[in-house]
Amino acid sequence: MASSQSLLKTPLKGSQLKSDIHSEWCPGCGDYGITNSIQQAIAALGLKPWETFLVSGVGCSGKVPHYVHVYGMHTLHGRALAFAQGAKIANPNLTVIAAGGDGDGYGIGAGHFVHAGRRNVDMTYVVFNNEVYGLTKGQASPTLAQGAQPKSLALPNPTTALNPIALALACGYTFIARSYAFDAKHLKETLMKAIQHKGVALVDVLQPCPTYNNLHTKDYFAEMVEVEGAKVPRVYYLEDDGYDGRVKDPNDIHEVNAKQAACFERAHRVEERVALGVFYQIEKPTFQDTLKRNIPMLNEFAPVELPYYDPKTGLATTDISKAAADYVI
Amino acid sequence: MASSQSLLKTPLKGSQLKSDIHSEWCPGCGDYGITNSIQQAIAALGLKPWETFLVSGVGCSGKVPHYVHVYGMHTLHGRALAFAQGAKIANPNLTVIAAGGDGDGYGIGAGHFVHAGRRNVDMTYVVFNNEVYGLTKGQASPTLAQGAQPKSLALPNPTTALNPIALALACGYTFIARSYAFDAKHLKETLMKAIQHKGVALVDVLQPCPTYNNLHTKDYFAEMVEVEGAKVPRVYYLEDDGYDGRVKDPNDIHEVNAKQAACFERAHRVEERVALGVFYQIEKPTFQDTLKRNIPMLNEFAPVELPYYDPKTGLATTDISKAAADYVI
Amino acid sequence: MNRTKDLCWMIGGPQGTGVDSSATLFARSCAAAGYWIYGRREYHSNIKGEHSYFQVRVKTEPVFCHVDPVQLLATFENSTAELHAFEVVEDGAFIYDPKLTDPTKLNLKPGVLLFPIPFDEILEEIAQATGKTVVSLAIIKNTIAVAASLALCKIDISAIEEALNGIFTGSKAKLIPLNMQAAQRTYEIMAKHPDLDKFNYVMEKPTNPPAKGSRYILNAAIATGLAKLKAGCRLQTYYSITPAVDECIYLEEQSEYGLPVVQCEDELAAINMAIGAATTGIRASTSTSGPGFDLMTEGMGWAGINEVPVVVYDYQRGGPSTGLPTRHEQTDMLSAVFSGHGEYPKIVMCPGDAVEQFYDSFEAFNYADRYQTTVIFLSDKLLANNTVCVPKFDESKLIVDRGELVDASHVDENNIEEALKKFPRFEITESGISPRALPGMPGHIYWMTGDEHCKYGHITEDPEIRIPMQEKRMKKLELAAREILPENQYVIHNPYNVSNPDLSFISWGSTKGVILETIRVLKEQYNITAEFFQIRMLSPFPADAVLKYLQNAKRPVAVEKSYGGQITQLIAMRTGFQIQHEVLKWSGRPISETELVAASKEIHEKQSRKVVLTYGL
Amino acid sequence: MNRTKDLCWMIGGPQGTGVDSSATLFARSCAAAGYWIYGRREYHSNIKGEHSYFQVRVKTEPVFCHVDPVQLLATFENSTAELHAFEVVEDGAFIYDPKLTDPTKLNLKPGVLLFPIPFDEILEEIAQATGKTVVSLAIIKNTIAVAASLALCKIDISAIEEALNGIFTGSKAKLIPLNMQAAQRTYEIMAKHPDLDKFNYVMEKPTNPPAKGSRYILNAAIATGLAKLKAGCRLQTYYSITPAVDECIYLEEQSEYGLPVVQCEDELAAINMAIGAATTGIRASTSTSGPGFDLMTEGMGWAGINEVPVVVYDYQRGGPSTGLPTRHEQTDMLSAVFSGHGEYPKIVMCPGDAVEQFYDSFEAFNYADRYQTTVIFLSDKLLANNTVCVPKFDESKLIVDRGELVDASHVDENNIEEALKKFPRFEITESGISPRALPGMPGHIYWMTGDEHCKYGHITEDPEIRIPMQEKRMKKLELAAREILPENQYVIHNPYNVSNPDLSFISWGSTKGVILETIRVLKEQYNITAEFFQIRMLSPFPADAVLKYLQNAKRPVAVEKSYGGQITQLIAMRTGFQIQHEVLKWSGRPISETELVAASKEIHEKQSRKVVLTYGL
Ligand SMILES: Cc1ncc(C[n+]2csc(CCOP(=O)(O)OP(=O)(O)O)c2C)c(N)n1
Ligand SMILES: Cc1ncc(C[n+]2csc(CCOP(=O)(O)OP(=O)(O)O)c2C)c(N)n1
Ligand code: SF4
Ligand code: SF4
Ligand SMILES: [Mg+2]
Ligand SMILES: [Mg+2]
Repeated sequence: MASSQSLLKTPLKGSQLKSDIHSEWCPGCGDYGITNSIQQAIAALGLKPWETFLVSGVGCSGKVPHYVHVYGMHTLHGRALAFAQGAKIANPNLTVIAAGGDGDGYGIGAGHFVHAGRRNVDMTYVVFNNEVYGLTKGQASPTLAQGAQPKSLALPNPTTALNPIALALACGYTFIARSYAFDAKHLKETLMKAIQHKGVALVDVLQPCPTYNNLHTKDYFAEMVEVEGAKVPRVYYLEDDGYDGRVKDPNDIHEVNAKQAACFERAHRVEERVALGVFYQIEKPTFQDTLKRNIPMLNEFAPVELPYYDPKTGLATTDISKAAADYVI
Repeated sequence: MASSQSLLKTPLKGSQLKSDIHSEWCPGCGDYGITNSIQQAIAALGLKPWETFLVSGVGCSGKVPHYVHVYGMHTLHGRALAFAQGAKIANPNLTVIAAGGDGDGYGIGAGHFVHAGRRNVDMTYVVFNNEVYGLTKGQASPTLAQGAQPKSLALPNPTTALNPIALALACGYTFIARSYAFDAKHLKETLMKAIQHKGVALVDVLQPCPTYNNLHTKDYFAEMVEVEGAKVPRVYYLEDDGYDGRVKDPNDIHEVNAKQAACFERAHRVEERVALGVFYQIEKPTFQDTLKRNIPMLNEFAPVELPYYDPKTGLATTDISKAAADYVI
Repeated sequence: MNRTKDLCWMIGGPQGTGVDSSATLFARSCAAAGYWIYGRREYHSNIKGEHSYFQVRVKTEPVFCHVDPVQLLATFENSTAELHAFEVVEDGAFIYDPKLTDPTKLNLKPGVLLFPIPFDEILEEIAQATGKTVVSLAIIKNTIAVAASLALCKIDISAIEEALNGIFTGSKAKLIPLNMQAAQRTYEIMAKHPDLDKFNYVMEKPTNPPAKGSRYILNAAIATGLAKLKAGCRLQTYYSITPAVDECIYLEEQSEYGLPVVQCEDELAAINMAIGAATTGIRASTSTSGPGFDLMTEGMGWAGINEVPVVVYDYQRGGPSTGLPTRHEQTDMLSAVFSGHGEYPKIVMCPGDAVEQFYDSFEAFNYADRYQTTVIFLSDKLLANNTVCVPKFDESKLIVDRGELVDASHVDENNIEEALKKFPRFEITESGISPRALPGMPGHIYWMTGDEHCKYGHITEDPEIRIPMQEKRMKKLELAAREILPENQYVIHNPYNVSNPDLSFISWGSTKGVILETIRVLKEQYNITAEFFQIRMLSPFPADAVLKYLQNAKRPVAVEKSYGGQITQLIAMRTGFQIQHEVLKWSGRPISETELVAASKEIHEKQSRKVVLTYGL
Repeated sequence: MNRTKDLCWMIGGPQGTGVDSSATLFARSCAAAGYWIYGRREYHSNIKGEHSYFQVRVKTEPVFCHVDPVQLLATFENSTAELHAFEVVEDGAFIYDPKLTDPTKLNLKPGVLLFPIPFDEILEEIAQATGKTVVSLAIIKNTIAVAASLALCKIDISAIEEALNGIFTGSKAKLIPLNMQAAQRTYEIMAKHPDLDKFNYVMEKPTNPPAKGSRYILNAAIATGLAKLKAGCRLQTYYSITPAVDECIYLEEQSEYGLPVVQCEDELAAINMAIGAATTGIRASTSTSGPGFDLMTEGMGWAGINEVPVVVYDYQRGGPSTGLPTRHEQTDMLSAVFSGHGEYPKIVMCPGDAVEQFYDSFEAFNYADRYQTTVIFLSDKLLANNTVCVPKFDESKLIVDRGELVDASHVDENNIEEALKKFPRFEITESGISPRALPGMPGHIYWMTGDEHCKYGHITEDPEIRIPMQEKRMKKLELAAREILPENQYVIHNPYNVSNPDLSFISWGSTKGVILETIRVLKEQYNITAEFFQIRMLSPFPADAVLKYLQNAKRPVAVEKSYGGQITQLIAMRTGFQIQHEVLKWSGRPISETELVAASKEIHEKQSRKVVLTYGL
């Protein structure tokens, strides 16, 4: 989120950010919960809807911008991050939130996912993780476990599951969190943190797909499980466990290493329970910062602001003689 | 490497695996070293050249198949893994070795890189890591450090470097090693281990590019560095450090977690020195194994072997009546 | 009560409520009763809730397209009633749930017969009888709506039973009695309905009812799957996309055939994995739709320059971009014919219906092997989703042609010098075809590269090699044009054997059905004669035949599901002939017989330059 | 000693040994002496070691293409001597290192004058004088070869000094004395050479030497960079690829202009990042070549349906696939015009030279903004790599047109109801153009989607919206055809103002230079008259003008760097006119004046249907 950004004096209510068209998702779909939390988070932060840009890929989840009353862009399958980064680089005054499915982001979009981490553009990426390709009728998404066979699969899934948290960590994401579609409060707060984070923030949201994913349902997440003899809720919060993934001093290489190691361990922990929360956070130069270092003029003007013609005459005003100097004879 | 594969009774010499055309690389390029080691490793393992398939992407490094006297396929930029997996799935009797640049594999090929890990097709992937895009004249590759500016860059590199070892670990690679282009013995042995490994094996090879990368040169790697007051060679071997990344019991979740954590730590260790060796290795079902479980007929025939027509008459012999049964009225 | 040879039945409802199953049950029941059917499926890019509908046209003889007027509309909820009531013809019938729908509030024509069905009562009866809850039985409403329809059409209830037996096999067989109970009750209720005998569209008895088990009811996605199994396809890669995914899932389900179906991370992987597999000598294929096809163009070019056989399916849908992902259009054609930068020979096939798609798919692998290049197979949403009823395929003449494959069995592996020999894989030959060896063969080592190459496959930039190498590759298209049977390149349909007909339709792909039916109607009802030049291959393009045909035609009319009339453009490009009449439609809905008949009349009577069709929800 | 107005000089050597710098020095020296030059660069897809060469044509008047016969071949190693000796004309000259090259072993024509140069001696002298090692001075051999050439041509050594001053600026200026020393020594040696005055190709004095500082020497990659800066491009994305990368690196170097140049992970990111940026209102562009262009086709379709202005450069090179990555071809044309599945309006521009590429690039951003769609800019390797010498660009008439952009400054942010208002971004309008608001503007919230959409940008599958929405978009092409100045769509070049000329060339893109020069030679030397219809825009296509022109032309001749004659195909498609004469070349080397003159004569004299050119290493 741009630090320069001005906020609304009177924040809106989440309900004011519902768009006026009906949602097309199946009854009970986790996408409703996520959409609601996105609206809540934007409202709670006081973001101006017209300076907020929600950018999605293609899938059931890809429809999300249409249901939120901010500028919305429903892009191509797998390409949300590319579009979103372009928009943010061009106009850093916008709060850019990318969103989309797990197939979209971790499947066809994996290449962009990897490199968006390296770039650290200041924006948020919300992944709707339902373990299936919803809109194409339930094929395995990259987060489905090997051997798993939700009812929509003809054969057990032959490939191992991707671990989004571990992948994001390896790729340099500076904020990495997991939340759950129907934990409205946690999701809203996590999204707020992600949006406020300066840098690229991943929020992997566990999302029940009642239509195709009969393995990890709303009931599954609501279940009590036995841990060391005691019945505890399946879903728990990292912080309740005393876990703190936030790096305090980004220059302290020991702290960074330790926090990364802890994140890695948590990401891979094999347990009956499901941990929600911020796995890792660090403050590092954003792409905007490094761009400004390389191109000093960007300290004064964002690309969208840099003038290049006379508004009255239309005459192009850039003096290219310096750029042409080497070619003059 | 296919366990079914028959080997040469009299192994060849590496020099017999040189093709009869001249190499096009710059003098002093690390690619010569890697090519030589690939020839040595294939020869030493006794692989039959006509059952070995070297598959590359596009780049300086992408030319490597042309210099090795085995079946060779110089594919598209970023797509070597896709081609290679297809070839191996079709004909598991071939030893498939994919090879290519760091731009090729970790840049444009990042999506395939991620998913090849999940699939665990039995093959080897050798990445020529020179931190630049050689063939297009020295732009930053994904492994170049942030802020670094080799002589070919107009501006310092704005993005952070990808960590291939950590990335491979996050993606499920079952063999992960690093070697060095001019350490012929280590590289040859590492390649042999990788080829013998059952599953997808990454060998990230540090490769000097004397033409564009003036940061990490042959001299750089040959230098002595000071560690805790003592002068030691820059390059060292993990095993000399007592490190063993090989998982003995893949079902022992504690061992797996510990080995992964150790690998992760080593991958991220910030040091003056450069570690070579096997960072991680685990035996897991290959894609071939899971395919066979799902499609029993593949236990008898590889796809390339399964008959479907009468060689005399050409008549297609597959009885499709079972597949058509639901549609008959 | 009149009888008819031709009935259009429609059912609709929110997606996920069993509309498709209802239609299948209706269609198979009619087929069981000896009729022929054509089914048109319309749905949104949505999983549950949006409106979908299915039209089944029933005839006493084979039928290949839909019509607009609906004689019988069956509903079990209100939205379909509201949306489609206006389509029911004056003496048609309307089946509905009186609890949900008030027919007086609908845009129904005055004479439409009303058949209220007490859906809930029937469900409750069955619930009581079986001890199940009403809610769990909701899906049975479909069966009730179908049964009511069939009862009205005087089709014996045994047809439903036969259809259910065909649909619910294996563990699902236990659902049959429940459904039959519902059907039975519905038939009883309908029997008592006072208007039962007033319905004018009771089907005539089929004249020559086809033998049981002699036909298929399927769509082109399934037909393709069958063809790929038959042709010995040994790797199918895919990345899910509507409507191509149906074929892929079908193949995945046929796991006993030994065909690995690999779900890839994207279409780049799908095409290149297929090509990589094909280099080892197996037959490989991938199936996609427009957006995925765009992503495959680079890979296909590599297969082109490396002379690797690969068969790529593009199931066209409404474009551009994501467009209308579940709707019908024929607008990828020019982009397919010219796909990929640079020049390489590609074969582009375009079957006209599911039957052709079966035989052409089988041939596609032969062409790929014979001409060692990319074969693009253009199908579309209409073919993939609409069901036809056809005689079982004739498999007796399906001959595999693997092209010029080297036999290396003579090479002695133990003679290392011989075993290491290089092979001139890309030898310049007169025909353009170079014999092909495969990795794994001793004594035939070669290389491949996307760069221009010498005969061994090594990179070259030497003009003296480049010039003949490019020529050799491109010449394969000329060879293909000469060798491929003319009837596989184009077919002139002249069902009434008229000379110099009033109209000469020219088109390609899935318009075949509607054009053939239109020719019939024009002749039977308006005494307008027409012929149809069906283009079955877009590259190589049968230019000479097309030009000769058009030059002699009285009034050529291009028909296409597009805005731009792409076939008109391609014909002009290849022949210089500029067709002066076009029937176009870009609403995402297929062209109906009704529409094409009207458009044809208009062109015949008023010489209209361009008729734009728009009908259909 | 004769004098000439037209000299062809050539230098060659392994890549990485300074061939390009030599050529630049030679060219700039000639320019400093008041001549005009044209430079042709040939190199392998390789970094070091493979053979590269550079031809510089020098004239007393502006010159726009190369010729085949070489009058002066300068070498400093043996491979170039061996490869190119045969190209030197009978009374030409050959400069070489006698230590490395034995001229008697070469395929030199008998009369060629030999100029052995003691390269090593000169280097050693300089080494001694400066205290440097001979090895470190090896690169100076280039300067020696150039100086020898210039001395032979009787060009004053001051021209070299002036050129060096232009090349070695800033910290590199310290290299000048060293180079001048070498030049000086070489001039001295040459002065003593007995054959010095026998050379027949000493340049005539320039008639009207242009003012110093009044011209550029550059290629189209640089011209494009300048245009993008001028046009206010505010994001350039790229993924490195030859030859497009030159423009990108050039822009990266101009960091003081505030244009972010983002190196992306692949071309999918490059196109979609550019489009994403463009949605915010900035002008965005990306540059690539064939393989990358293939990968961008999906994204361009999204920009098309969402009416986002984006400018995409395809620098064509030898295809298909990786093909001949550093060689010249014009074969992406059809794939560009028809790129992307489905139908959307795209503008495809194709400048004929670097000057047009400057002005057209500037306009490309205007067209993108005005017609709110993808502009494809087809350039090629020839334009990007060959250098022209031209008057400085006239910047005084470069007017920015941002199209219909909404002004939201009146909206009161504090009136939340007003600020939250939706905006009908995709309103159906008569012209097809809908006013555009931008994210960030209060009171104008809208959506975008690759699906078909309603005026607010929400997904729709409703045919009643789809039909006019698709029509509205497609109609923008018609509007563009009407509004864009005819001279920006095509130019008829008739330099001698002849009526009914013997030959009517028709072509597009980088063949412009060679066609114009050929017209001159045909007239001057053979009294054959010719005209040239230059197509400058491929979509919308100036069909009426082309047809009218061709129908009235005596003998139309299509010229193209391709196997298939794509422009012939496109013209037939758009006009029905089938051109009967073609000059084609697919060797990866550009067409020379020599070749085109010969081909034209052949067509003129023998009515040849197709002349295939093959000259050039
Ligand atoms: C290039 C391309 N390939 C394939 C598709 C088809 N497609 C649409 S949605 C989708 C996957 C959806 O899965 P996911 O991203 O997990 O989203 P979900 O529907 O589960 O929310 C696919 C493959 C497409 N639109 N574009
Ligand atoms: C689709 C596509 N984009 C771009 C290119 C141009 N290209 C050729 S090689 C290369 C990068 C080479 O870098 P790397 O993979 O690291 O290999 P290296 O040359 O360093 O060995 C690129 C971008 C291409 N061939 N294809
Ligand atoms: S298919 Fe699954 S993800 Fe898609 S809308 Fe339905 S429940 Fe949600
Ligand atoms: S540019 Fe670098 S990587 Fe490429 S051949 Fe030369 S030294 Fe090797
Ligand atoms: Mg999903
Ligand atoms: Mg590299």
